[in-house]
Amino acid sequence: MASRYIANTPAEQREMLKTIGAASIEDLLVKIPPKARLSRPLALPPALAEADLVRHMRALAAQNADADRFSCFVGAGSYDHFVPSPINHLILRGEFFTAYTPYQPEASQGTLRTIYEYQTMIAELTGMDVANASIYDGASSLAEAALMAHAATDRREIVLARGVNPLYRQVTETYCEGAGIRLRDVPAPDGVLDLDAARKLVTAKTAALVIQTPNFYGVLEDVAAAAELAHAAGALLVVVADPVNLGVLEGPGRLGADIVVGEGQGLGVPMSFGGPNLGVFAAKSALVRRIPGRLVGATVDRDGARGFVLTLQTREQHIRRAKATSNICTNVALCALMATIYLATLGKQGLQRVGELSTAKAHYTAEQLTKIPGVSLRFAQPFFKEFALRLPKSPTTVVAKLAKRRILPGVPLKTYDRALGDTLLVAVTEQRTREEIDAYAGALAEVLR
Amino acid sequence: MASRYIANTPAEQREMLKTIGAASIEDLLVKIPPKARLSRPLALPPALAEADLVRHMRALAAQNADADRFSCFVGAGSYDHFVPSPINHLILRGEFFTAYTPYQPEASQGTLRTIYEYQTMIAELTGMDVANASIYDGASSLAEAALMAHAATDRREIVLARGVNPLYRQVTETYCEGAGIRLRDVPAPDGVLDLDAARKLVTAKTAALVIQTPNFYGVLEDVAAAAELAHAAGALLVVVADPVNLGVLEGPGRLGADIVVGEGQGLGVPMSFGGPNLGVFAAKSALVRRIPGRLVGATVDRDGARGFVLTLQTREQHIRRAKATSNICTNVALCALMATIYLATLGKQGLQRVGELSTAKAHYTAEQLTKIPGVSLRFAQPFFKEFALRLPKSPTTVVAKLAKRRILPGVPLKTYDRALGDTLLVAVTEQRTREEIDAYAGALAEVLR
Amino acid sequence: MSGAGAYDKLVFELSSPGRVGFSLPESDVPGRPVTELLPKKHLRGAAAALPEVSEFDVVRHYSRLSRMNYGVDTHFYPLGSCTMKYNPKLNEDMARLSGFARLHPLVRDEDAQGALRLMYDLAAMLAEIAGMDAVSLQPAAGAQGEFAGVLMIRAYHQSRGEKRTKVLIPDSAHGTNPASTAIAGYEVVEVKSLPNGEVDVESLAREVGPDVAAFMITVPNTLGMFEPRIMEITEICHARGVQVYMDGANLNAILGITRPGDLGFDVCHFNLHKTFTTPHGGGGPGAGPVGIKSHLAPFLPTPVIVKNGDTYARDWKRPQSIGKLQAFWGNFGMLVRAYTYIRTMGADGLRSVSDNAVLNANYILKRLEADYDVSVPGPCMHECVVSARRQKKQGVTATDIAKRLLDLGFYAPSTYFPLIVEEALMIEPTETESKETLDAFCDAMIQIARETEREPALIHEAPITTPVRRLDQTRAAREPDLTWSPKT
Amino acid sequence: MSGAGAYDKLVFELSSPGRVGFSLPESDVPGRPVTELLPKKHLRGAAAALPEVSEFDVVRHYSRLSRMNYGVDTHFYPLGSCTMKYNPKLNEDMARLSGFARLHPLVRDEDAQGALRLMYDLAAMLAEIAGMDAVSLQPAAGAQGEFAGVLMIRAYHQSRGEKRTKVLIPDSAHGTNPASTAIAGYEVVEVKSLPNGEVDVESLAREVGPDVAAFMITVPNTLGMFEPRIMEITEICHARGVQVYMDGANLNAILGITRPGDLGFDVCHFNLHKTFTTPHGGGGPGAGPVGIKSHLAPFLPTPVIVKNGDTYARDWKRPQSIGKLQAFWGNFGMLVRAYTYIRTMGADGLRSVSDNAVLNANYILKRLEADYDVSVPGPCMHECVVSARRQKKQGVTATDIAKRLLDLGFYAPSTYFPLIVEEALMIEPTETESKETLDAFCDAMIQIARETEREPALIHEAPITTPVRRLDQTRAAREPDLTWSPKT
Ligand SMILES: Cc1ncc(COP(=O)(O)O)c(C=O)c1O
Ligand SMILES: Cc1ncc(COP(=O)(O)O)c(C=O)c1O
Repeated sequence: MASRYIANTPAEQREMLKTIGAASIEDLLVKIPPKARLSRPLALPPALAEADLVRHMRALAAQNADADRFSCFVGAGSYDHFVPSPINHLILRGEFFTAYTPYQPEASQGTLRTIYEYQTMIAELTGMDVANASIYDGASSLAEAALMAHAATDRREIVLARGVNPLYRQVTETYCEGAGIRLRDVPAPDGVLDLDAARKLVTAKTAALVIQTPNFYGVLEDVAAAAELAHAAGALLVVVADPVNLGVLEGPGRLGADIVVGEGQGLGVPMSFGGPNLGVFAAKSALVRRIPGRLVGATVDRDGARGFVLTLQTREQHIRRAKATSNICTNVALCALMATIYLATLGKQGLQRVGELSTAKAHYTAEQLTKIPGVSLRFAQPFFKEFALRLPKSPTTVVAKLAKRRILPGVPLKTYDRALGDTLLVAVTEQRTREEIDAYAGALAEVLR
Repeated sequence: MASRYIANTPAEQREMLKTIGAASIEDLLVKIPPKARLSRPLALPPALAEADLVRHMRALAAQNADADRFSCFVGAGSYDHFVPSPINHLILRGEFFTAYTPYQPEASQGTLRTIYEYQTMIAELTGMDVANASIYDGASSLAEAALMAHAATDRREIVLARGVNPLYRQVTETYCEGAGIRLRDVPAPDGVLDLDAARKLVTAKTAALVIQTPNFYGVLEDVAAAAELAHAAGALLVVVADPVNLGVLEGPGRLGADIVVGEGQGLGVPMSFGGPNLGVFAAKSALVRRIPGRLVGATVDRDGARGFVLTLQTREQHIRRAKATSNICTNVALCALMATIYLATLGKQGLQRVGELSTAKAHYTAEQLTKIPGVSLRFAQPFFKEFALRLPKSPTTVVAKLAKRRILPGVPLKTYDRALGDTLLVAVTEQRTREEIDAYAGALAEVLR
Repeated sequence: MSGAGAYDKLVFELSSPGRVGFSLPESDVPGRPVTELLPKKHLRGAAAALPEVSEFDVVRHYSRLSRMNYGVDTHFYPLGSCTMKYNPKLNEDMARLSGFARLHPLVRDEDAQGALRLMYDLAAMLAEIAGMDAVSLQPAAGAQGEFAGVLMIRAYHQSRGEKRTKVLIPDSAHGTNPASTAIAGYEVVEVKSLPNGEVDVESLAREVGPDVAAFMITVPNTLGMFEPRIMEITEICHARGVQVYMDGANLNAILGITRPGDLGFDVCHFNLHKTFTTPHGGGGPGAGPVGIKSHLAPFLPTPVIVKNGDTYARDWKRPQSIGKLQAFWGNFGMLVRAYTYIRTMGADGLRSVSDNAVLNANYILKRLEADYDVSVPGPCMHECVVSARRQKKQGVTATDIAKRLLDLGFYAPSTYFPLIVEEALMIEPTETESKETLDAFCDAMIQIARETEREPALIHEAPITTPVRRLDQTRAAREPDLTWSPKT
Repeated sequence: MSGAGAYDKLVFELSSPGRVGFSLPESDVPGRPVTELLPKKHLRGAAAALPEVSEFDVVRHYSRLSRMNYGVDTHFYPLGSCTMKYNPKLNEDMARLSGFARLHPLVRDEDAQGALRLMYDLAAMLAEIAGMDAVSLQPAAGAQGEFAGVLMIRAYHQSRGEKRTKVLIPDSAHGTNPASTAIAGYEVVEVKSLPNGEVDVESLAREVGPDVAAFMITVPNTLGMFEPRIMEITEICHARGVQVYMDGANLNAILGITRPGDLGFDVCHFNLHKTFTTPHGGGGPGAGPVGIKSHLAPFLPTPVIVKNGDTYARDWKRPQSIGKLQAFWGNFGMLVRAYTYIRTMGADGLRSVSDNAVLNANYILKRLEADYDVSVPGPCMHECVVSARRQKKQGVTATDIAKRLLDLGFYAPSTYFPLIVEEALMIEPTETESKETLDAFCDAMIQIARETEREPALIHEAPITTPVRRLDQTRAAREPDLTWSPKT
């Protein structure tokens, strides 16, 4: 049976072979040594017809506890924020969807304009001068920031606050290994950066101090204080921030950050079991020629008309090769487009509302849950849309029990920090209704009884 | 709260009013007499935010026994045929989706070309010379055919075979009422047209004989015989045929039909609780100037380039008004586009396969079901993808019981014909798997035990 | 045009024997081939000459064809009488929920409670919006709504033993009004409008005699004007036993402001594809629900969706019904979209729709009045009609202006409708367009008025940026070429 | 361009204070405003200057912007090394099933069995396709796959107490190869290729010393040629304790024909956005799984998806792992698409992909060989590289040819890559394109070759049909304007 994804018919193949002057396709493969040839068909499951495959995929999908069927209070770096309907419709336009990186700018103005808009919006939200066209995800953005800080300062230590998402720390470690960069951790006994401890760790060897706000526990960090501390030691301040929160929270750039990175998934990108995500990367303009990844700039065409191009490409691997600022090539342009459309749709007022609603609901949830005997907030700190909850029973058991009621109550923190074996990290976005929150509180109370 | 579907802000409104020279929007409504004004807000349910509305709609949708969750063996004019994925993606392209009827052809060549393609495909399938751009649905197509036959022959009787879908008969009756056209029915005691009875009813008063093949009971009619009979009396032969079957079955035009109408929903249009559907309408070229609805024709532009336009518009209401061949204006262009893409995707081989698979599965189903004691085929006639089944228990009860097992076993025919109180009409498309069919047979056997 | 625009294929011209675009499973049931199952005489002699293309051929071909269209999503589309407003993407998502899109029409009421409830509630909301007592959602489009309405009027008169044979319709009416009425078996009498497009009430009063079944009128009328004496008109009609029908195509002007029912209308149809944001789709499908006053309820098309306690059902027992209009219950997919829209907007939102539709139309009217003849002085309602009478004298017609607009990046207004306005350009901006867009459009119109005097060639040559230039309509009609064949 | 193409807005330029495009519910919970819940110092001083536009503004703006792009769906896109094949629409439907798209990454294994099974099975299928022992799906793109692969090699040598500091990479390699290697902490040594693009095996044999950790090579190479002595090369390397890495960007050439693992490679990455039809999306996201031989398994990124009996789990207990590359498990949405594709094609289908990709490339090479210089005589594999050396002498560069192609309705081949071919035009047609399209493209290329001689102005002026003409790159780099501001 011919495949619907392959155009050539046997007759066309013959015709083409005739033009080429070959007797068969085999003849075209002569450069492959016979002993290198695979002598059997690939051992793959049989091809499925479209309808059968759809049935199979539906069955697989049905085995997952998705946020349509379950009440999702899980966060820790991926959030169930609302996605306005037009985003999906617009990104599916083939001209966006099936284009490559805009290397021929005249035939790629659509993509280039959206990236320029994206860069502008991210710079505005983060309070930075420039933003790049995207990095894979928040964690790899942080890793790139660490490498960039190292290159910019020629120092070999990165000091990380304990409030930085531990998964981000792991990725940063992976990336820093090769360059011989050492990571040092500042504890956060009270759920926020221990400034005194930080002051000791941030030295003349420190390339950057990294904090996250709201941090992994949902708690707001004092960015200005961290900036002062870092700058005093000649180090850069890298801030990890979720841009969806920046409708309400101050852009870290205005509080002294030199680099802001973060996970942009909340900006209209589906959670999709953790990827693709959207690595946000923004910096002060002094650092622009060290930025990893693509940048789009405005220019003019031959007739003086406004146009957009990829620019400052000498930073990049395809030109600078081993000396490039980063190895990134394919990024997550389409996720950046989703974020751009999201931010255009939500706009000035909407993004603020998302933040306000999430905060209000998170605080309401915390209130309801902490009414349950034995349940309390782990940290007495101001939090945003996420908070750490101390439970009187094993969080892992609680999660298992609530899953049966179609509630995903949060992330047990034991895996990330042994000291937090009794703690559950709970996230609440504007998507959760009071009904769901009350049901959660009710179910938790029962399960803990 | 401002609406996302309305552009003007209060400031813009003021600016515009200033230009207009009015103090308020109220000032623009002066021609409406005060006593005509509604003095209260409309009593409508409160507006819902996007996320809340989605939740509400999902809840409504979940209350329906759709063909994703239920095994659907229901037909009788709407069929669960497979819809290849690209159709939905392509029709959603805004340039197709949000365009009006192609009155400005230079800015509507996309739509015009697809209609021209559609006309060609439908003419080819039905074996006719021309096809129009669509009518609302199969039933209203038949009604239009009756009016057209009346106009073409100046005769006032339409003879309908009992095998014509009774719902189509009802619609035809509604349409014929005004013109004073009388409908006469030919019985089908054996599930097919009673040719002798037909011969008596088709007279010099008969504008057209109407048959359906496969008919309402799934049985194939002898089109050639009907054509001979009709033509002998100077009447037209109108054939109702489902175009999705015409990959396998002969185009009625080649067997003598003068007009072919039918429901094109099977060609890639979702069942959608019965609408929108796709009224197919094709005719011999002698009748072209009497055809209802829009026609697209090829022509050339000023530079001699090929182009397409709406043509022969003097048939239509916007020009001929009360004397138009039909009152139709808005038709179902987008469903015709779905059908066009469907037919292009399935192509010569694919449409044939759909017919072959449906027939094979229908016959297998009939075999399995009639193995159950007391269950038999109602008519001993060759059938295509649908068949009438005599049950030993009330079909209505059977349907209710099988619904509990997520099987929709067919349509009880009692409502349409009292004589068929024991009969269930079962349709089987290529979508039904052997597993589903066997489950149906098993469940039916149990329920009848 | 070369480059992206230079595409001149039909799908048949991409066909290559043996190429496939589909994927169907092998048969999983035992059995004989179709040639043995069915008598040969029923089988196709030769396989249908459908194209043989790959899935990608299909995707690229139709993607490219789409780019040869202007749509609301890409261009301002000020087509009067058509309410080319934004079609919310959310509506599409909702209509595609499998509980709606994959529901068979002939499942039992018990198995379609969600769908029936949606229909019941939508009918109730439309009734409230129009001030009518009941609404049938069955008509597939405005024209079928008209047909159904006129048939109900007819059945009503018949039920009272009255023989009325005529329906009065203003000369400014849309073509479907007389066409639908004629098909319903009535003689259509065209009523001459006053020069300002309004009904000549005095002359109407003379015409509504005992042989008149109904008076059918569009409100606001097709000049975009509210009929100031409308209540008087409906009263006069009623006094003579004449039913009054309102063509509701222009409902976008009056949501929450005034209601057909309150104006005295007995029947009124809705175009969900105009007022209620269901997409036009290049010509359809739409939906044309028809609302009526209670005296016409016995005649509603079957089935009627009813509510019994907490459950919803299709009621077929309506002995006086005019019957059915479509095989099933209406264009349900469109009903889902309209329902979604109304639930999005609520009462205040709908009122604001009309307020802004009226504001936008008046803004355009004002901005154009210096350069184009205005048939009736404003304020107008949701659309305005200007005339190219002045330009015509300089050799530039409404058609020419329309073509030039295409080059300037706009779709064209409706032209030559209503028939009573010479060189009519009927402009309906809708509430979803922004002031910037209206300004850009008015600038273009004014530019064309200037070009009429200074550079008429630009206009006569137009369009030049479209995939094809002006087309030979005469040839199309004289030598109809309605299907593709290999020789072409 | 005027008409449809004449659009020059950025979304900020559509903004109007107070206009909204969103719809969010009112809060349904009691509580204090955010200004009271949070200390003021954390709150924004001024609202972010995001655009204020309506939903329709958004839809029309981005619809219009999209029309300023060429994409595979609309244009032949023969970009070498990028495998711009058709991206099946079905993949998109599957990735959007809410069980996949709406699944949080941190649910328990028990709550993600379908997702984990899909990943496990996909990894197994990719391993079989490449002849590798295990595959990690975590890398987000090819470059990250390279990085992960090199890190595993590094960890492997370290685990054996070996200090190797260099990685050899041919000069024809893609830029990510040296870049990824450098970030992993290695010194990159560029290996000069033979004039025909092949590895100079003898010289390589001399270079692979005890300080070399790995040799990294693209197969087929970036000239589209299969490396005939590849097995010899991997043997030589292995004999010296050197790991061999295959850049699998060109896997589309060899599916079911030969397998990196069988050729002797220790590591190989996949670009699911090339070979396995996940869309390029204007630059990403993609997915770059990395396959390895078993000796490298201890070093795989965490977590590894494992199967225990009938259940699937994320295994974190990998003490020798190189760690994590992304916060979560990989670009799962892309994995769903690739899985859908592989299950659609099966073994025969994939083999046929490569057969036809190779056939198409050779057809183009043959048709162009008279008019363009061919760097290496055919047969080639899935792509071919021609040189505009000859045209350059007449003043027409590879860039010029690329621009002219845009005017003729085609996207351009990759230009100036590989670096070792002067005025390179790297053409990859893929198997999804039809002969008609290839012919049209070759005709255009030949036309340009003719124009070079007869009408070079046409080429130098190109493009003229695109939304903008040639852009000033120098100005963009000299005066970087990377964000919009109101004054611009
Ligand atoms: C005033 C008026 N009446 C009736 C109609 C007919 O409606 P439909 O096209 O939905 O049949 C139209 C449609 O353009 C119209 O503008
Ligand atoms: C040969 C080769 N290697 C590596 C890469 C990098 O892959 P990615 O863009 O997925 O990071 C590419 C991408 O273009 C390539 O062509």
